[in-house]
Amino acid sequence: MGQFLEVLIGGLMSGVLYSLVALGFVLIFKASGVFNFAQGAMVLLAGLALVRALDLLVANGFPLWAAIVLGIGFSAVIMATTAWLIERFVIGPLVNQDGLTLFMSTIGVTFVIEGAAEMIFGSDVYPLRLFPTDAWFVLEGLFPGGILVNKLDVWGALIAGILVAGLALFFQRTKTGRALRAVADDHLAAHSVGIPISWIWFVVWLAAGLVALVAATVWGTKLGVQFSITFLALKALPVLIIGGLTSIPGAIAGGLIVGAGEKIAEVYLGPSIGGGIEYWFAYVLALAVLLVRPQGLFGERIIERV
Amino acid sequence: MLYREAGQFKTTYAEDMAIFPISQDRIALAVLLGIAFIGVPLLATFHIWPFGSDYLLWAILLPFLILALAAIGTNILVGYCGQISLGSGAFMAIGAYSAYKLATGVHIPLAWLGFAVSIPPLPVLASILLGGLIAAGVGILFGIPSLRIKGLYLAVATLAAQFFFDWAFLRIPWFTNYAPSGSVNAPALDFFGLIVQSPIERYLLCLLLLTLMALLAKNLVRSNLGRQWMAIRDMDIAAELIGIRPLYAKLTAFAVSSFIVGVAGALWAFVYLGSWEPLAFSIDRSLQLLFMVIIGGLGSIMGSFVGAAFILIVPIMLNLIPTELGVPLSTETITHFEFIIFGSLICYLLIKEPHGFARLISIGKEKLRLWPFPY
Amino acid sequence: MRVRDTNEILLQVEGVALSFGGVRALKDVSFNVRKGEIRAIIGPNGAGKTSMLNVVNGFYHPDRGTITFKGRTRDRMQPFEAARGGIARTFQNVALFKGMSALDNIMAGRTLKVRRGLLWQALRCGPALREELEHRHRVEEIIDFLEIEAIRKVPVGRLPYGLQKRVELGRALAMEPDLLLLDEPMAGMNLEEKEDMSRFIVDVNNQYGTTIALIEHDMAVVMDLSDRVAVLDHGVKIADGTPDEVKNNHAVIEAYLGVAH
Amino acid sequence: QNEQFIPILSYRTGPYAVNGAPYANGVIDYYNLINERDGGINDVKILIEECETGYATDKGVECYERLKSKGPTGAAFINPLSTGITFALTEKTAADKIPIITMGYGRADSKNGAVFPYNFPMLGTYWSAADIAIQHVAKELGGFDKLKGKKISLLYHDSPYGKEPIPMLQVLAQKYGFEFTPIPVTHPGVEQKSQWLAIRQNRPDYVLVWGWGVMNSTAVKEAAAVAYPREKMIGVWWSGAEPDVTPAGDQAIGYKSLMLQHGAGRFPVHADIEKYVYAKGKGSTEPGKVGEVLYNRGIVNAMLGVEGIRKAQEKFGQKPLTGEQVRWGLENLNLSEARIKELGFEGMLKPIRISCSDHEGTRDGRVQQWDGKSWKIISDWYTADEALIDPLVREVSMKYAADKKIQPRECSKES
Amino acid sequence: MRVSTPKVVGVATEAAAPVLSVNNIEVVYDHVILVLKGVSLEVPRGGIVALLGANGAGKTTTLKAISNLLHAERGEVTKGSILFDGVEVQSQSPNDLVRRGCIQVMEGRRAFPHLTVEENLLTGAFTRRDSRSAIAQDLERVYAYFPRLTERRNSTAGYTSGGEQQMCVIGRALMSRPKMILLDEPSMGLAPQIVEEIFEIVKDLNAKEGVSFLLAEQNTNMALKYAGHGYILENGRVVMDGEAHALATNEDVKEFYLGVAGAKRKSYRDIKHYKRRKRWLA
Ligand SMILES: Nc1ncnc2c1ncn2[C@@H]1O[C@H](COP(=O)(O)OP(=O)(O)OP(=O)(O)O)[C@@H](O)[C@H]1O
Ligand SMILES: Nc1ncnc2c1ncn2[C@@H]1O[C@H](COP(=O)(O)OP(=O)(O)OP(=O)(O)O)[C@@H](O)[C@H]1O
Ligand SMILES: [Mg+2]
Ligand SMILES: [Mg+2]
Repeated sequence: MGQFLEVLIGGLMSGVLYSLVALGFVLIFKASGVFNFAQGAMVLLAGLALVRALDLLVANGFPLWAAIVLGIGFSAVIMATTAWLIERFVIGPLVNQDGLTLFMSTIGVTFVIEGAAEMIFGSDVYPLRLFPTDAWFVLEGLFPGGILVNKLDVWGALIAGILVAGLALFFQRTKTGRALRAVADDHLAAHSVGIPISWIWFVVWLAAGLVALVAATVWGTKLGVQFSITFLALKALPVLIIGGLTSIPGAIAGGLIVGAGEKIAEVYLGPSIGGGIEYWFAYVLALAVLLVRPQGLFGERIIERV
Repeated sequence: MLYREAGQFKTTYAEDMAIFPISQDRIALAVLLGIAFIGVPLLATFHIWPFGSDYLLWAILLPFLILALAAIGTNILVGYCGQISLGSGAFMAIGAYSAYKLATGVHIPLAWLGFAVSIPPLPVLASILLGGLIAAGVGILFGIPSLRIKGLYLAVATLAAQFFFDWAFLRIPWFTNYAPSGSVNAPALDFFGLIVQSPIERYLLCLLLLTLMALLAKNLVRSNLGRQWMAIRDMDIAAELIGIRPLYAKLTAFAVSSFIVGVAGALWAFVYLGSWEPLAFSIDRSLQLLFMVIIGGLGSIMGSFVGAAFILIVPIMLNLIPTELGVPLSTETITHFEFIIFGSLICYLLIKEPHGFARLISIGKEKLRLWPFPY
Repeated sequence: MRVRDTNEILLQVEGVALSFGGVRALKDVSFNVRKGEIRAIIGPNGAGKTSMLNVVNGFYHPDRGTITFKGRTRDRMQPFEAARGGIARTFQNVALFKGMSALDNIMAGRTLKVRRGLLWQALRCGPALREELEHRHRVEEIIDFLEIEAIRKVPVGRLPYGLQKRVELGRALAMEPDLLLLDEPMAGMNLEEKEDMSRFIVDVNNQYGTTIALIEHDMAVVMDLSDRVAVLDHGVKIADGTPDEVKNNHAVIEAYLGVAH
Repeated sequence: QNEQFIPILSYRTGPYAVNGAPYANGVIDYYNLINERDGGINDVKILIEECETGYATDKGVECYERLKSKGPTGAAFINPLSTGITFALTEKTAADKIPIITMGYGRADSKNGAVFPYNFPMLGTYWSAADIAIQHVAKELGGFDKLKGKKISLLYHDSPYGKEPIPMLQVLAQKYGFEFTPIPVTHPGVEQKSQWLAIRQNRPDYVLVWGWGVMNSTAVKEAAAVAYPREKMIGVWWSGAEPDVTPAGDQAIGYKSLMLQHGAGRFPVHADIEKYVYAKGKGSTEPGKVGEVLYNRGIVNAMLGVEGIRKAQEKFGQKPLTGEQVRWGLENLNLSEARIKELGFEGMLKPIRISCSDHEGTRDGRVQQWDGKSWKIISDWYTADEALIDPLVREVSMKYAADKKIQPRECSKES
Repeated sequence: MRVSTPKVVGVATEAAAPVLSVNNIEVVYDHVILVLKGVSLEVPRGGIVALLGANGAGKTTTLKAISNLLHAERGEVTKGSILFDGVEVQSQSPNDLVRRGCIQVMEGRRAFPHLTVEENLLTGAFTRRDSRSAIAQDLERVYAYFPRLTERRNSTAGYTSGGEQQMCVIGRALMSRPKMILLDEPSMGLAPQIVEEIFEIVKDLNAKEGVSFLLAEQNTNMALKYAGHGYILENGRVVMDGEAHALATNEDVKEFYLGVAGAKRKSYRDIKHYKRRKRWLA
């Protein structure tokens, strides 16, 4: 029982950490219909920019808090520049193309970001420590050894929760949110009613970039900032489609389901069939969910009419 | 002037329906085939430039042929039938491992039934083709969700196949004949007593299979089944309302595609790598194939070739050029540049022509026709 | 020649109701189509005309009611089963296969008539080739009939709207249907093209004896072409009869026509 | 030209760059040292070219094809630093007659030179590593008999690399009666939470770590998070370098790993490298990183290759040699204590003697421990148990020979 | 027959500069397909101009060129210029144009399928900076024009009927309070009553608020009834233009576009097979 709870809680929490990455995907998809494969690379870029700036500032005698503020500012500027470049040179010219082409172009962008980020900021492992990484052992009275809860996971979950609430409000309640959804539906028609697509896309990519920055602070603390962070994109995908590509709360729900599901599967099912099953388990889970609801749990209905 | 159809009248529908109705195209193809089947082996045998070493054959042409085959398979599914798949790598793996099992003998101990299924080792060619068939079977299985799941959702769902088979071939020792490391070795390439060994022989083997399969694929996409696939791709509801059964159309696309991809996988393992592990068919391979298909042109067999060439060769060129020119850059920087340039190039191409090289070529042809007038 | 006056009923729709969530698109609609006639369905926007066609060819499944086609009653039919039974249709929003040429689009319409399987098609020789040529012949006849020879190799995405509608009609004809459902075939056409289209519809009806059900908002066309007209409003059939009867029906004038035409 | 060409397959980008780069730096610096200090190997200059593989097998094969016939005599030998590429190249190198040196990695069965004439898994295979690790565990527990009933888990990178030790550990588990659990971690290894939760429940007495790249530091961090004592973790020699522990900060204190004979630190050869290479501005990394674990492994690896060529020159003459000739040199390599001292590697290595039937050369190792700032050697030399390993090597390699229809050489008849 | 030089348009309003003038534009799709071969036209301030022509004549293309939407469809204006309200359209982004008061109703019922009908209408007001209440007021006005939309205001637009979608996109354009509306086939798929309603709206807005219209329309009858001026496009060229009632009484136009050759309208059932396409170009 104790172990089950522990695995469950650990799974839920780490699932939410994936939601942080998935959120960036959702933002961009919701606003432009672009399935942004580069989100993982953007987390890497944001993380590298942040950690390198921090190192430099601390080495130059800035107090830690000032370094953090400046570092985050610097990395936000980098993400803004990236957003602008992407809109200007890649996604902008591809307006009104079909989803697959746009998807492929973001893989192109992934290459560019990976190459550029490592070239500019280096390809080592850079430790980042913004959040505590040790653990609490709760309910020790009830279970022998208590139940382990990682502080970092709790932080991550908190941040993800706040982000989701904010973004969901933004999308549902504001005029810009409505315009974003219109753009995702039909680029050309959005043009024709006067929605400034370039500006909107810049804003969304920037938002996705900032979400990537937030994800980078958490994941950077967890793994150290390094190339492997880009693999998070692949872990975030099942989270994303379980929740539904267009749903911000769905990203969290998907994270919870994937996290809990795969951890429980790995711990209880894994040993009997060889272990290491969590990678595909998340995807099979996603497949199963899609078979029941082809648009994910919270996604917009796929419109089929003649 | 050079590219005119004027004067080439077609008097029967059969003529009109030939693969290359225009004679200039036919000549170009004949020249190409001549070079591929006769020119290259000749040059390579006598080590004439650019075949001074095996490099061109081994490291460029061989993988190009095999990946072009895989790209054709992928194109059938993605380009013709519109079912985006990120699992092509897995189907290559299925082809490779099935062929491996068949070529080394299959033994399935059904202990609880009290007997075992045993198949003696099959000849290599039979193993490769049967490997393709098994891939086709699995393809059908994984195609079933496509009846409900569409578009990018399907793309992500196909990753389930990718990761599942990555895992299965790594973790289930039966597939690797209990090799301790999980890495397996291809059997000797024995074709009816002829042992294919040298790069030239390997090249010819792949070329032959590729030409054959490309022809069959081209025939399929030109006939009714191909039209069914394209109809499903362009508008599945309307397709259904004119009598196309989505079940049949989609599953045949999955089957044919997986078959070709599976054969390509078996060739990749047997002929190119010789010894491999599941990582050779990872998600990167799937993405690479998808790239080839999209850059080459969705729904174009010829585009698959061009796409394969582009995706395979450009990174190598980008990597080679600085060293050849003697630019004093560290390999690290070169690789980063390679990434940046390759990524930019992909974006640039997609912007220039979202429908890939195939469309560029057809626009080029149209321009040639109108030449010297711009439109 | 036309077999218009037989009283044989080809399609019988009986008490069909259809709703989507709160929206009741069809409420207990019954009507029939006689063999060989041109049957028009008219009504204001959102009356449920398209939904009616969708029910007939199995794209929507009615909540209640039955559909009897050629004497067989079905309640849950898949669209391709309808197609196999001999129902073809065109769409309100052109639903062509955008990436394919006009010729391929029409050839696709012959899917149900293709006999040779995958392997033969891959080899494309002997009987498979012969069969393909045969279909090509039939399709060329249709192309000829619709006067679209010049555009057969053009990808349909590039065609202007009116020609797309014509190709769509060609695709439906290629199925050699018994019942042809046309959803606003003349929307977005100018007079000349409407005349062409009318001629095709009348000719199909005359030459092949194809039964036609037609939705159209141009009253002149409807009144001239159809044998009988059914009028829907808010999912209810409010009138049914010959063009003249309908034209003078008060409910119809009220709901749809406005001033009498 | 009087030049001997040596290709370098490296990875300085991608998920494993952190570990690939220092290694390649060591290799390059040592070749430069030979050129700068000695003017080459007996005046035959070393010509190198680097090719980036990104740890990907197909890129590795492409690199190999590109470089194998460069230089006046083609590649002297190849060293891919990737088990996957090693597997893919094994057959090709044998056909091309180019030795493949896989120092401390690669396929364990290739130790048998009779079947694998061109493979040289020098200094230690994973089977040796597994045995040494268990020996150390036994020593900490106070004797082999104490192993009985203990629980030992293997946390491994789910790839041929990580799976290599499993058969050996199974043999050992049977022999000593401990309970052995393999726990796979999927590439690249950033997600290990469930594995560590399982470990927390199961409480194994020791956890062996067979990781690479980010997997190592993640393992250490997760261990800290579930409060598993780092002292009870023993990494293989690829899980015991600086990048594996520094990201974990203080959480890594106490973590142990095997050493491929050498560890971190500076030895006489480093002084030469500083003097002849770095002083001239030709160094390939920051001087501060000279002497790190993987850097040192790079120079050891380069040294073995160079000595192999030197040995071959004794027989074939002081000129550029072909891969086949170098193979002979490698197979007859015999580095005595004195020679090692002469080369400036005293204290890093034990004597090495390669032969036709034993391409491994030695099977010695030590254990080191991270104290938060540097690696400290905490054990004596262990030698892996040949009696245990050799039957397994023979069995597996003979199966390979049968599969590939290879006629094993008769080692007794080799000169 | 061919009226080639587009003189100053003869509408009796002030001689002020036209709100829109298109000068000899040429449009190429996909780098090779030449669609417009020199089209010139003018819309006077506060005028209603009809653009007539067969399928594929290039009406839609002309309108898209004006609102600068061609780019996204891989088309470009290779020659000529377009001036809206004194500014060169080519240098403006589509949303700038909307902000300046020129909005297009695209053909093909391009409503945003996942948004509700009401949300669709509200996106039309995106460029507006005035108060919420003004927007709400306009919303009510649109609902008053199209009562059918009121019933369906909370339905997902993708699931509404063809005609409802058409009303939705027209209403959406009205929401931006434009100076000029480019209407592409507004009457397509609408019931006769609604068609009349649309043209009444056009007249109303034109008279009361001085909105200018450029109408690409197949319903020639209606279009010429409400327009002040008309252009006839064939095969990418303007083949005829003139005042609406002059066009309506022209014998050729009467026969080919209005179907009233001679005295009586011919029944659609009795059409015989004859060809007469491209008669002005022969
Ligand atoms: N799949 C669906 N989901 C929800 N509502 C639907 C769906 N299909 C149709 N409706 C609704 O049913 C009603 C009837 O629609 P239908 O398309 O049949 O109208 P119609 O008579 O064809 O109108 P039009 O002349 O405008 O095309 C409409 O109000 C429409 O919004
Ligand atoms: N995206 C495109 N690519 C290629 N050709 C195109 C494209 N769009 C339109 N065309 C071609 O341009 C010509 C003019 O088309 P346009 O849509 O402007 O005609 P239209 O007058 O609006 O016709 P309709 O009354 O059918 O709407 C047509 O011949 C069409 O084939
Ligand atoms: Mg309708
Ligand atoms: Mg138009």
